[in-house]
Amino acid sequence: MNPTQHYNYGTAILAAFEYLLATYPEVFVMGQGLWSPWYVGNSMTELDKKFGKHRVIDTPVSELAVTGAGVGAALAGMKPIIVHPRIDFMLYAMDAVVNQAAKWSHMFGGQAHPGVTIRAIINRGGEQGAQHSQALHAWFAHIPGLRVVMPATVSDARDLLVAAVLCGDPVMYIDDRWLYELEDDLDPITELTLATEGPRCLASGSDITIVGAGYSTKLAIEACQALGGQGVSAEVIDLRVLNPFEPKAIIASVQKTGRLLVVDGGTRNAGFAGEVIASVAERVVPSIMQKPPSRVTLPDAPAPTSRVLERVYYPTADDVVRESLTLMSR
Amino acid sequence: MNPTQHYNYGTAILAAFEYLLATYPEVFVMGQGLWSPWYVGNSMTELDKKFGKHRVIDTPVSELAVTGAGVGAALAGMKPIIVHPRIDFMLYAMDAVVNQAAKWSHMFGGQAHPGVTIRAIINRGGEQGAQHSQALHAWFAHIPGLRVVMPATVSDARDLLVAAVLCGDPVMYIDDRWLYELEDDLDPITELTLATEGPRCLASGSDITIVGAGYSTKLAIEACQALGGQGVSAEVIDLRVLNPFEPKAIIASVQKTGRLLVVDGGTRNAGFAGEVIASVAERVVPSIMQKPPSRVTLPDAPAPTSRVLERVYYPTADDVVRESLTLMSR
Amino acid sequence: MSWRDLGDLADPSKYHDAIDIRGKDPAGLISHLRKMVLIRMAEQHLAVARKDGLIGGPVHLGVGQEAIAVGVSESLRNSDTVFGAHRSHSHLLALGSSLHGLFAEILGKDTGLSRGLGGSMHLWDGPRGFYGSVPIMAGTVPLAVGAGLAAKLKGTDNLSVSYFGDGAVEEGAVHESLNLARMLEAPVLFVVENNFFASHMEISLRQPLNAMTRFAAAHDVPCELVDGNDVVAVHDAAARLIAQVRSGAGPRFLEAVTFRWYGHVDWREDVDVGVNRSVEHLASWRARDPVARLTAALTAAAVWSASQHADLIADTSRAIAEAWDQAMRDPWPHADTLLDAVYTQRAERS
Amino acid sequence: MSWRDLGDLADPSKYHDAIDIRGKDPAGLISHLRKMVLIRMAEQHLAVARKDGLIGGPVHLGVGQEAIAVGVSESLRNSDTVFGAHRSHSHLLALGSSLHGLFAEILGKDTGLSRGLGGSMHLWDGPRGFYGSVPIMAGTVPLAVGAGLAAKLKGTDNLSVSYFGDGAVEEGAVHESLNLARMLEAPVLFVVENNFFASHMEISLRQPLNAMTRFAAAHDVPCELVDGNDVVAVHDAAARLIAQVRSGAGPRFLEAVTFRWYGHVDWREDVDVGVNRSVEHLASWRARDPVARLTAALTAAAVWSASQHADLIADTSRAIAEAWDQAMRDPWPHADTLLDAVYTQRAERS
Ligand SMILES: Cc1ncc(C[n+]2csc(CCOP(=O)(O)OP(=O)(O)O)c2C)c(N)n1
Ligand SMILES: Cc1ncc(C[n+]2csc(CCOP(=O)(O)OP(=O)(O)O)c2C)c(N)n1
Ligand SMILES: [Mg+2]
Ligand SMILES: [Mg+2]
Repeated sequence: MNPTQHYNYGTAILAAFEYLLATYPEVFVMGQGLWSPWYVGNSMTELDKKFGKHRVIDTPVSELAVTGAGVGAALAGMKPIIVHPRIDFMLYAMDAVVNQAAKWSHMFGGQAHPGVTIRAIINRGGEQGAQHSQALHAWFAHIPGLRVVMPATVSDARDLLVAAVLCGDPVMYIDDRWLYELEDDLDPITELTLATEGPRCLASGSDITIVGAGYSTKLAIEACQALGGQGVSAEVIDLRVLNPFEPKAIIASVQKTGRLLVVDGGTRNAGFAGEVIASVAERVVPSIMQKPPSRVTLPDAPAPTSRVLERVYYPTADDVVRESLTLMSR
Repeated sequence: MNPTQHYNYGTAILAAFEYLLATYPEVFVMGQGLWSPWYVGNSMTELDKKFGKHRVIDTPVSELAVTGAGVGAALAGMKPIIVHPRIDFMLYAMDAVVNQAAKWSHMFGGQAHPGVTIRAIINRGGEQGAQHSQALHAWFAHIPGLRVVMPATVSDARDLLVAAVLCGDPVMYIDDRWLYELEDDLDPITELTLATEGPRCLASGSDITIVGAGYSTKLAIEACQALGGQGVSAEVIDLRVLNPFEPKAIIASVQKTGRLLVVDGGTRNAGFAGEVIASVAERVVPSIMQKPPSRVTLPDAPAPTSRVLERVYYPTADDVVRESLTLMSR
Repeated sequence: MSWRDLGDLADPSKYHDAIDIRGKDPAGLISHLRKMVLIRMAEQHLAVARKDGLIGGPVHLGVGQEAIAVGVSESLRNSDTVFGAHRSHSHLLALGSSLHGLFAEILGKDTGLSRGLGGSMHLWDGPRGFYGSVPIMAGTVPLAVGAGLAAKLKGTDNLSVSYFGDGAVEEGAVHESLNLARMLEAPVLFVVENNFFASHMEISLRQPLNAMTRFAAAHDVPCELVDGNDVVAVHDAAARLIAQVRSGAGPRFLEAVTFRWYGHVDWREDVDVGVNRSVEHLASWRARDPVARLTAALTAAAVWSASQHADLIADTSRAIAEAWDQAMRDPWPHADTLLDAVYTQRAERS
Repeated sequence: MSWRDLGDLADPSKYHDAIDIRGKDPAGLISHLRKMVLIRMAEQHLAVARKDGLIGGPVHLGVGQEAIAVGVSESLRNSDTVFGAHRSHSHLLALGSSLHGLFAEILGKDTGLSRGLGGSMHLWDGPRGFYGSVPIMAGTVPLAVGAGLAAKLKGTDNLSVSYFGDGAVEEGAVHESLNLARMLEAPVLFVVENNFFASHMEISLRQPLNAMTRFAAAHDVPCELVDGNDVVAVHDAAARLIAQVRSGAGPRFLEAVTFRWYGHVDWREDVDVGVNRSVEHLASWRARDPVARLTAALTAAAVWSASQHADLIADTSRAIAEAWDQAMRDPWPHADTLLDAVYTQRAERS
């Protein structure tokens, strides 16, 4: 029988790294901060000491070459994990991800697959400002050939990283520093098949469907609890996998509730919340909707620094509750 | 009185360049192919000879530095136009566009504005394959601070370029090689204020609203004509400005027709077609929709080369007609 | 010195003595000293304020590197365009920018240089030629090339200054920018502050050789290599290079060798980060103190006295206290700035 | 030769004579010749087929540059990992890849090396160590570094080859890759084919100096510079460098000076593009013909006769005709490949 173990989101990621490095000799990790991981919280502590600096590689500040090297190492049979301590730094690495990794299998007729996992961290707040606060998951979800996962729970933080590294395709694994303190007890690792994972219902309800991903799912769950106290039964669906995107579970839920609210930590225009609303709208009979669908997102502005503006900028669980109640009102 | 003049889409762009270079000493153009513009069709012919190689600058193959230089030159008071003969090449230039140009005004409290126009060309087909076929307008539309325009008509090809260069903000001007043969007679240039431009109705109808941008608008218009022959009255709305996005005109149209079809030359997931559907769905009473909204987009796959696969890959006016008729069926 | 190697400039046991000020105008040197002391004490104040939790965001302090910005800025004009990065307090203050404006910005106040939208890592003072600093490494290097090109296209003899670090050169952007500036003959002075570290990574973990002049040589951009903790050496080299740039000779490159006393970010010393940052190593770098070495030279030349120095310290701390207290009292930005600053004209939203 | 300047290698009036084959095994040289002739005639065939409209996509031809890939590949194994770019027919064929597979791919057939999804600019032959070529400039350079790192981590003595051009070095990716490979001590041979052009732009319009060895020197990667139209010189330099790389010495860099006879893309000669591409200039480069210079040497050494050469031409054109006709008859890809090739496992869609 399997004894469960206690983790938080950060140590669950660490457990995934340890499992992968211990189990698969083809796995190695490369990125900034790996020999002094202050950026990445408790999620990579001591990995270099445990598995050696040859398999846990800190690098020059060259996001493009390092990411591309991950792609090439994967083509040569390794299972690399490239780490970007901030997703913002990846703007330099887009060619390696979009023109190379995502298209490689297709360009060569499905004969070669760069199974590289790119871990990018959403690291916002703390008055760090516009270049150190972005969440670009909608971008990556728009790129065919690139699998995109956003763990919202402690178990997914661990198990989706393992699944990503083992799936054989290039994967963006996007975690969020604001989730690192989440806690849970987990069973030992079982290897999931990423291609068959998708959105999952985390709380079932009958009045309204609230969809989130990553930290937005945490907001959705908190809102769901608050709404319960006000007699509103909310169903929470965690997206988990944004590309390829399978909206079945969300559609089924909305068919039941007739109300859809999407919470997203990205900016609004052409963001992923819009995709969720569109994917539902085009597949349900309009008349079943009690109210038009709605979204709670960042405003269409870069991130500010001043704490007073950060407070206005980032959506909270209260915002989700407020918008949910609007959708509930007749 | 204003004598009209005959242009095609390509020469209309050329006319905008000539007007800007002749009228504004702060305007200069920099990018690849400008001293032998085989990439850019007839849209920049002889500019270097007319205005000098110091104002029409061909460059080393350094998309990132060249784009960033455009941002810096704008901050220093110029009105630069940076030219990327293929939008695909811009994957190297994303930091200059997204982390610098788009955020600059905001990061410094609105005190400095990099009024740089980045002309990127969608250049598909001809068996060029996955890295030479992309349309990334949904990406740019997701970035606050970046204005995004996609001319679909001969007049917009000219006038939106002029408006972009004069607006004072960073603008992505995305034109499409598949439109260069469009012809029209135009009045002399009048300078538009980009901030007040937005989606425009190109053909009014009562049965279905078809929305497009750039080349997709051309497909929508062709479909509209074909549908007319089959007794279906389609209204065509050309997006023109994707960011900041103002959906009012589309909503008004859908409120009239009760049917929405969005045509987009990008891939489907997290693409701009989804944004249009979401923006309408969240603002109209669901029951007014005769049918769920729908989209015609690229499949979620990179572009192939083989002509037989290109034929399957790219949406045609027939596809738009077919999907429209589906929406018309009871 | 070879273009491949820093030689004994990389040896912290060297260059501890008073700098050579023979033939220099004492008044100029004393104004250098005042600026360097202001920058140092301002950053030391920020270190304490950050430690005490008064500052909400990260501060990247350049204590130990003051001589570089001060030495370079002496030859600049308000019509030049200067770009920095995450560690740019000195670049800004050396241009004579407002201490209060800097403090208010770091505190996120409406009166800050960036109106509370930037903090320590996003500084701007256009009127003084400080065109912006941002934390994305090498992010402003191509911008500086473009601003230089603009100066050239306008027919002025203004120039652009691009400050970056020994870590930033690992970004392709720097190499593209060197070649582009060279081919455009853009008036740009590239200033690399080589402090041997990029966050926790000492240079030997990131690059095979320690001299940044390698890249200037490869791109055929004339360069000079100086002791960055000798304000006279920096000033003289910068003055020479800037004169060449203004004359239309194209870009130039200055490598200034230095060391930061604080750790990568905030007030800690980071003496724990592995290679070449032991307590002893840091101590010997502290002995190559740009302020102390200038002060010693001025004192030896009998143009500066202990009491004058005491007054300078006292005046400076008073100025810092006043600017800080004012900034602390200043109002917060209004929520509207969040959307108003996105475009030149606020976008209409439905 | 200086690391800054190509010297008379850049002067097309030089190096027209038979190459020096003293002490070389005739059999080896003759196999070089066969490969070079095959590559040249295959590409000349493609030029005509493209002109005649039989080929739907662009073809970037390397006629005149055959000696480089042939000279390098001699020292490679199927277990090495070779990466190319838009002009990679020679890189592929020099590894002994299938002419029919190449032709079928260029014609967009299901039997093509990339199953009709790649065309001329996206070639792949994993079993022969050709790991991929793509048209985004410098796009595969970081990938080659990673594949080299993989070989090292697996404890093999395989290596990675990264072919790129004198234009690609203007992309920051190349500079980042040189430093990264050097710091990882990754087994990579960087091969730059310096043909003085990036599409319509001659090198003097893009870079201040014409030698790519500048960048190897700056990044402390040992390099050699050779006449790229002398297959023996290329072979010997590549063999030396590859031996060093296999021995675990880290990356090496080879600059091969050459010229392309056709224009940037397709069959035209582009003698109209301004700098250094006049009819005369092209003619003198054609006189530095790698095939003719090897043939002359072999003939002079009496190990190769006119009739043998005639047979070689005849056999080669027969082989080309057969491969082409077969490719023309081959089936088109099935529409399903469009979605099936996106992921290892096709995604379920509702
Ligand atoms: C593109 C990018 N990658 C990584 C970082 C994280 N980071 C911030 S500063 C820094 C080190 C900078 O070193 P250097 O350029 O030498 O400047 P210094 O800190 O020494 O002044 C790093 C890695 C960043 N800000 N931007
Ligand atoms: C990122 C990118 N920018 C621009 C281009 C357009 N382009 C294709 S090949 C080429 C020139 C390449 O020159 P070089 O690297 O010397 O290779 P060569 O053509 O001489 O073999 C250019 C500019 C491209 N394919 N990719
Ligand atoms: Mg440094
Ligand atoms: Mg070339």
